[in-house]
Amino acid sequence: MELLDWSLISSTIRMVTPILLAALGGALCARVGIFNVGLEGLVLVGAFSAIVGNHFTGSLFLAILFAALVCVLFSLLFAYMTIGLRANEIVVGVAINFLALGLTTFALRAIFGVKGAFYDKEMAGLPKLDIPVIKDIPVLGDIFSGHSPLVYLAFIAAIVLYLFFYRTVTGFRVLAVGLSPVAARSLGLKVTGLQVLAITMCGILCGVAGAQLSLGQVTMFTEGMTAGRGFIALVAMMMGQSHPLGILASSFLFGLMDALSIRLQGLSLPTQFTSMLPYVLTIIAMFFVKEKSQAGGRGQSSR
Amino acid sequence: SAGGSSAPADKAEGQAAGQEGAAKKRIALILPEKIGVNPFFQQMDEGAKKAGEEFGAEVKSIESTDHGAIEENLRVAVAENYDLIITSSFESEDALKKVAAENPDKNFAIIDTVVDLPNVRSVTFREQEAAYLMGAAAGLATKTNKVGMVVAMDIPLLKKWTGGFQEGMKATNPNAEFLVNYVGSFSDPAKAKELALLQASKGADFINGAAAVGDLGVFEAAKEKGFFTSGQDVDRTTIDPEHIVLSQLKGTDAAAYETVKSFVEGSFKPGVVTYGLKEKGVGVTYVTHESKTPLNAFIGQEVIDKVKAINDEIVAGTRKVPDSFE
Amino acid sequence: MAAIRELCKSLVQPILAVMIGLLTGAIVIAAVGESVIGTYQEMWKGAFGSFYFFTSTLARATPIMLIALGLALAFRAGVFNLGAEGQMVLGAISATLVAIYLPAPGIVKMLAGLMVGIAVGGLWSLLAGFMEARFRIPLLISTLLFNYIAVLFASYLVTEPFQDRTGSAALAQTLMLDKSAWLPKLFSGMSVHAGFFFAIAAALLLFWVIRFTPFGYEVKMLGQNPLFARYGGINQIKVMLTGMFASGGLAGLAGTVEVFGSHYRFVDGALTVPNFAWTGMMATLLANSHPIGIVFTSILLAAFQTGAMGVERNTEVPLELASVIQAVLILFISAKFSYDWWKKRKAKGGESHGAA
Amino acid sequence: MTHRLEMKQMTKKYGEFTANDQVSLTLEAGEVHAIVGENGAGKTTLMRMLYGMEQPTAGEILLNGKPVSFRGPNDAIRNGIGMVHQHFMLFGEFSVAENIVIGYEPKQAGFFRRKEAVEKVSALSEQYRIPINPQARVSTCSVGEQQRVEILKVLYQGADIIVLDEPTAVLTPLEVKDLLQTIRNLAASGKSVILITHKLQEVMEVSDRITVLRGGRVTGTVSRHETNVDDLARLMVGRELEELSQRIPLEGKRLLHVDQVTVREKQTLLDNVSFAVHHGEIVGIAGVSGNGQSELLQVISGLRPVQAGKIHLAGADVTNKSVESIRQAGLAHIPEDRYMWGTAKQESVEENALMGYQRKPDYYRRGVILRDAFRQVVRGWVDRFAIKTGSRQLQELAGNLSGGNLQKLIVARELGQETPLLVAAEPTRGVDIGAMEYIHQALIEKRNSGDGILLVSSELSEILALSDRILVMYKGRIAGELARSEATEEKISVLMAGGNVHGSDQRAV
Ligand SMILES: Nc1ncnc2c1ncn2[C@@H]1O[C@H](COP(=O)(O)OP(=O)(O)OP(=O)(O)O)[C@@H](O)[C@H]1O
Ligand SMILES: Nc1ncnc2c1ncn2[C@@H]1O[C@H](COP(=O)(O)OP(=O)(O)OP(=O)(O)O)[C@@H](O)[C@H]1O
Ligand SMILES: [Mg+2]
Ligand SMILES: [Mg+2]
Repeated sequence: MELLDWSLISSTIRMVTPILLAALGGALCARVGIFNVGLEGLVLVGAFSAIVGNHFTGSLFLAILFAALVCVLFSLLFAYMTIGLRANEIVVGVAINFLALGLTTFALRAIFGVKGAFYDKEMAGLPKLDIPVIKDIPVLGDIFSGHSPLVYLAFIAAIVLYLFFYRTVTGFRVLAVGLSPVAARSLGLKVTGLQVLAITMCGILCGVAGAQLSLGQVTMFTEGMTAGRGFIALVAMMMGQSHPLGILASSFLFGLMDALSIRLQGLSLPTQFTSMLPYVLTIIAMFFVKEKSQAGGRGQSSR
Repeated sequence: SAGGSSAPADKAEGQAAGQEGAAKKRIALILPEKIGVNPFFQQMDEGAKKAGEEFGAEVKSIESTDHGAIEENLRVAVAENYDLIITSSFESEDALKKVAAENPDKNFAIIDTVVDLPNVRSVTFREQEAAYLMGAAAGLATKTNKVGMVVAMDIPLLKKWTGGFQEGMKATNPNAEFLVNYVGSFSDPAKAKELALLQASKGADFINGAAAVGDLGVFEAAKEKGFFTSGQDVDRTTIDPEHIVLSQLKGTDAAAYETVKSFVEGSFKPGVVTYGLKEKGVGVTYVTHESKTPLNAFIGQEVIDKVKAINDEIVAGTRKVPDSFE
Repeated sequence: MAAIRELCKSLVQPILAVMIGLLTGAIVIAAVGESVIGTYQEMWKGAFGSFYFFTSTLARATPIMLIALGLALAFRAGVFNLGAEGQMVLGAISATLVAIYLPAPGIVKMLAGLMVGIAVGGLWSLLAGFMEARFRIPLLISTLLFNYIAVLFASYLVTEPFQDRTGSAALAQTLMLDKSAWLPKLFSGMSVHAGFFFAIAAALLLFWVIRFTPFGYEVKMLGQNPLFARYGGINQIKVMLTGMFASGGLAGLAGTVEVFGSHYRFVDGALTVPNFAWTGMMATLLANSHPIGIVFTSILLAAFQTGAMGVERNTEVPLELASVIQAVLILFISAKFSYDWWKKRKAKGGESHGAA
Repeated sequence: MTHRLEMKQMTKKYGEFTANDQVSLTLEAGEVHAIVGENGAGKTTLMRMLYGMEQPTAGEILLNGKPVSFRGPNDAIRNGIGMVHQHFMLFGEFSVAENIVIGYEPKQAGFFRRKEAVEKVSALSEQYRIPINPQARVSTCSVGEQQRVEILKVLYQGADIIVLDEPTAVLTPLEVKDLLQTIRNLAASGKSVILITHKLQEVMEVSDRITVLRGGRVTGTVSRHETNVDDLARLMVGRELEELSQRIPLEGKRLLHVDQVTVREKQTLLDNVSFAVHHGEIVGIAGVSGNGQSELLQVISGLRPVQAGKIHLAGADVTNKSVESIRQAGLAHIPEDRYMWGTAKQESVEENALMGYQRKPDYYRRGVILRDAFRQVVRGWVDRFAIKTGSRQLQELAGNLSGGNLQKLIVARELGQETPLLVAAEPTRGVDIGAMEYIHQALIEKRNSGDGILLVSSELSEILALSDRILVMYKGRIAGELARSEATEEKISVLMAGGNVHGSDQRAV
């Protein structure tokens, strides 16, 4: 039927990548006890720096690196304000969102001399990777092959983050810090250092998320092009209970709903209602994931 | 330089001295939003500035951060004694109605909508006419009988575009299927691109972009998948002539330019001015306006000729394009 | 004597923060080659430069303050309500529709509108609270998601069934309210309207509730240790739901007074674009959820906005830079520079703070 | 001669308040050194300085003769000092082994070798004869097990000096016995132990030397052989202890009636429990922790729903009623975990005291809490129970009170409710012997005035001293009941372990 063609899934995979990456970043922060509402801003900064990097170096690799670097700087600002100066993390997050929007717009003008959007038809976007064997398998090939490398990287990142949390020593300590900063401190763990580490990693992930947005999905930068993805990432993070694989599932769920809502636009429903669909369905989905959240034990708000 | 605020006093004195011609006219252009990604406002800004330079007026454009700021900016502009205050769009209607009525001696202009007051000049566009031509061209050119349109948001304002386009398409090709999708944002090229890809996968071979900056995403999709597309406001075909084959034009710059010009030259009159196909205030490349790029074969001269004929009918008034759509 | 020292100490923090913020802003302004003093002058003038500007700052502070006060109660109860935006929008649209279509004299329309605005905002918020209490769906998520739903729903109402079709019909907006139902302006020709009084009254009321009443005590204890509260016989669900209702209701009131006192009709996007909700949340957090503090932080944050408008009008500093300066100021004000911080800084000679 | 540890003239001031005043102390290898003193005497504070958690205002710490200064627990750990905190510093989500090795994990290329951790922990547990299941999740462990985890952690970190701050307060008698044995083993293997406790028998059992603190100063250091419990008590409290009041024989009506109550949550926590408390009666509940006592109290006080059965209080059916209505029906409650249930640490003493009074007619008029009137009352409690609140008095944060003083505040608050029924869980946990005596006295007085008390305590001596009747819980049931006259420690212990005792007719109701 019309609603469920395979391109739906392929498109979902692409659309979901920045959200997934940012949500993983958010999870890192959440795991050390910091609620990062600045994801939206960080991704925007990443998207912009990726374009700048690409423009000046001509190398996609350096562009991504540059995006990650700039986002790390922003993250360090976030870390310094919240941990060093004990500012409220939500205030800082919101301020960072404002800052990112203002700075990218301003820099767009200062660096490229344009307003609104920077688009250069000469600029190469991220290549589409064809995965050797898979690409020839009929349906699977359409779905899984032919995405930008960052798409694959995002999925790998989820798994790597999973391994990081549950297999490495540093990840173990990061979890400990989030579970009980007091106990961690009394053990002599470097709580601040671990927090900064997590926030830095969040910066890298957000930088990559931005690069996927501005170099992977399209090849351009426009003001405010994150269009709320950072907040969706926040929802995905919370729904996935800051567990990398949970986030993988929840971002995907959301992406699928979103793609579905697009396909419903043609039907005689008002657009506002189709646009509502992903949010409504996410809430409905919450009725089912709650069981796990109780076992998860991190329900600070739900007691 | 931060001399802005001390200026009004001097200027006011200058005027009081009564040298009409010698004192530079001061004109404020109050935009209802941030210029941001909106080419409509960008053009207006440029048009007004250009006229200011050419005719020796001081033009200051002021962006409003949000709805609530419009009225305040208008009031401050009155207080700072600008000679002419131009604003724009439906969003400013309420505010201008109030401020203009309270200041009957001031001159105001509003672009893109009508405020019926004795001291206001209104300039409006009949975009639906251009959209109609665009739709007509699309209906004629499509080979798959599927035509797409990616629209920024499902809001009444944009019905002029979707409605006009659809009417035009139906007029030339009643069998064509019209696919429309909404991005839900004026600044989301990534999603716009996905929507275009979706429409292409459903078989659309021509997809009209009306998603503000999202159009760039549509263009990219066209390049990737090889369908044809069109842009808005200015001649976009230059970006990628192979795939961007038409552009729907709107002379906001001209409107601003003319307003400033007439004011400086003393021919400024309150009342309503509308720009449609007839006045060449709106149009479509190749049909009503020249383009720097050669015509793409997908459209072809034959189609253009037919659309030109439609244009002539509209101009002559024999073919009617409705004002509003449901 | 000791009290004065304490006071000085507590003042060091905000003063230092504003100074550092202004300094950073100055660097940005200087970097683009504009006059630092001039820009700040315009900023000041835009916010407080004349009675007119002062009142428009107060007008802008009004919805921020109301939202912030609502959130303060929720935050104190340990309930994190991220849904002020949706609550505000839904409250405002309902209030507007009631005031337009209720066949009654103006004053009745207005009062009914205000009540409905509070009730609908409150109920929408309560729904999220109920879902948390009954189904354990975390508020943090549901309130965030509810924003999208509310905003889209309001948008639908003004694009389809209740759109104003009398004029050009090009905007998604309702009809205009009867003049008789408008909230009076406090001074003619100035922007500040009676909604500001509501906000101040709400602040005082909230201060009284928090400071003196058992309910205020219970809210505080619930926020500090929910188990202790439960043990002590505080009905945490009742308090949580009351907190949610109050915060949603005040957000609804914020949207309503903004419509009834400034816009006079509900315009799609007019309440969301200015970011009242997030600004309100910042005002609360900066004031540490203290009602009287909120009055000041709201005015401060509003002043940043009106100040930025002044900068936009009167200097060549681009608008986006004004917003950068605004963000920088907020960043630093949120920081807890303490007297100790200053001493430590000096002692350590700026040794870096906790880098990895 | 150098000591393993020497603390010299340690002083710690919190603002105007001096918590430690020139305290000096030495510790030798293989020694068990007990520190005793009243609540708020400064024991914990002294240890926190040793462990690097607080910076001394003045004084010097010498390790093996060399001066050291610790900027954080990290430094202390590295220098072989380990501390077992009273409220454990454990991660409930993690396994026992993970909790022990954290900070010093066995690893390879950055990867955490959990298997090796388990092996190491097993080896360690054998070496010191501290049994533990390394793979169990800590949140599922009993308090005693958690404490062993803490001790093993300290040993794993290579501590030579082990500080135990009131380790026995939360343990059952059996667990206490094990712990004391462990302490002796540790000392025998050359470790030095500092033991803080209020239980003087324990002190006499394991320690070599004893230092007594009072009001932040050392009042004396004695060798165990030169002293006895009474002398120590006198040194601590500065006066003789008194006998408990006589109990008046009373035949009261039934006040609390628990009837066939069952609680299930994955497994059955309470199984058909029935008993009653009458006016003028103290009913003691004994049992190894984890056998349903906590759940029983929570059920009675409305913090947990029952799946079957009925509870009546003062004639009213309070089954599954809200805490508020149960309290109104006549219940006050001293919670077993004072930090989790009993306080808001970040709030002042006054705010903590106010809980439950905020809507009482005496302190609430025309919508407003009558703060002044209430403050008078709290001052009364502070005086009566000798609660040391520090320099800011009623405005001191509850979290800054010493453990015992906080406990006294809670006891005062709940006694002050003057309800017919008092549910008292571990009412003297962590309080010094002087205060314990006072609290016991207050409980008896309450009983004599005709009120009923349900007492849960892991301290058998406390149960025996106070109860008119004793119920023993085992696996969620009432395993037996003993009258005051027939109860002995032995009989109770047998019942607690699931055995049978003759002479206990099942007249629970
Ligand atoms: N952070 C703090 N701020 C202010 N006063 C404090 C702080 N910590 C402890 N105190 C005070 O220092 C005194 C000594 O406290 P400490 O915890 O050392 O007593 P303690 O001997 O361990 O008592 P307990 O037997 O009750 O545990 C107490 O009166 C306490 O109120
Ligand atoms: N969770 C708890 N429930 C009941 N009593 C507790 C709990 N935690 C600690 N205590 C009691 O508190 C007293 C000690 O409290 P205190 O605040 O002095 O902590 P501490 O063991 O000294 O730890 P720290 O050194 O971290 O303060 C002990 O007598 C102990 O019985
Ligand atoms: Mg202690
Ligand atoms: Mg203590």
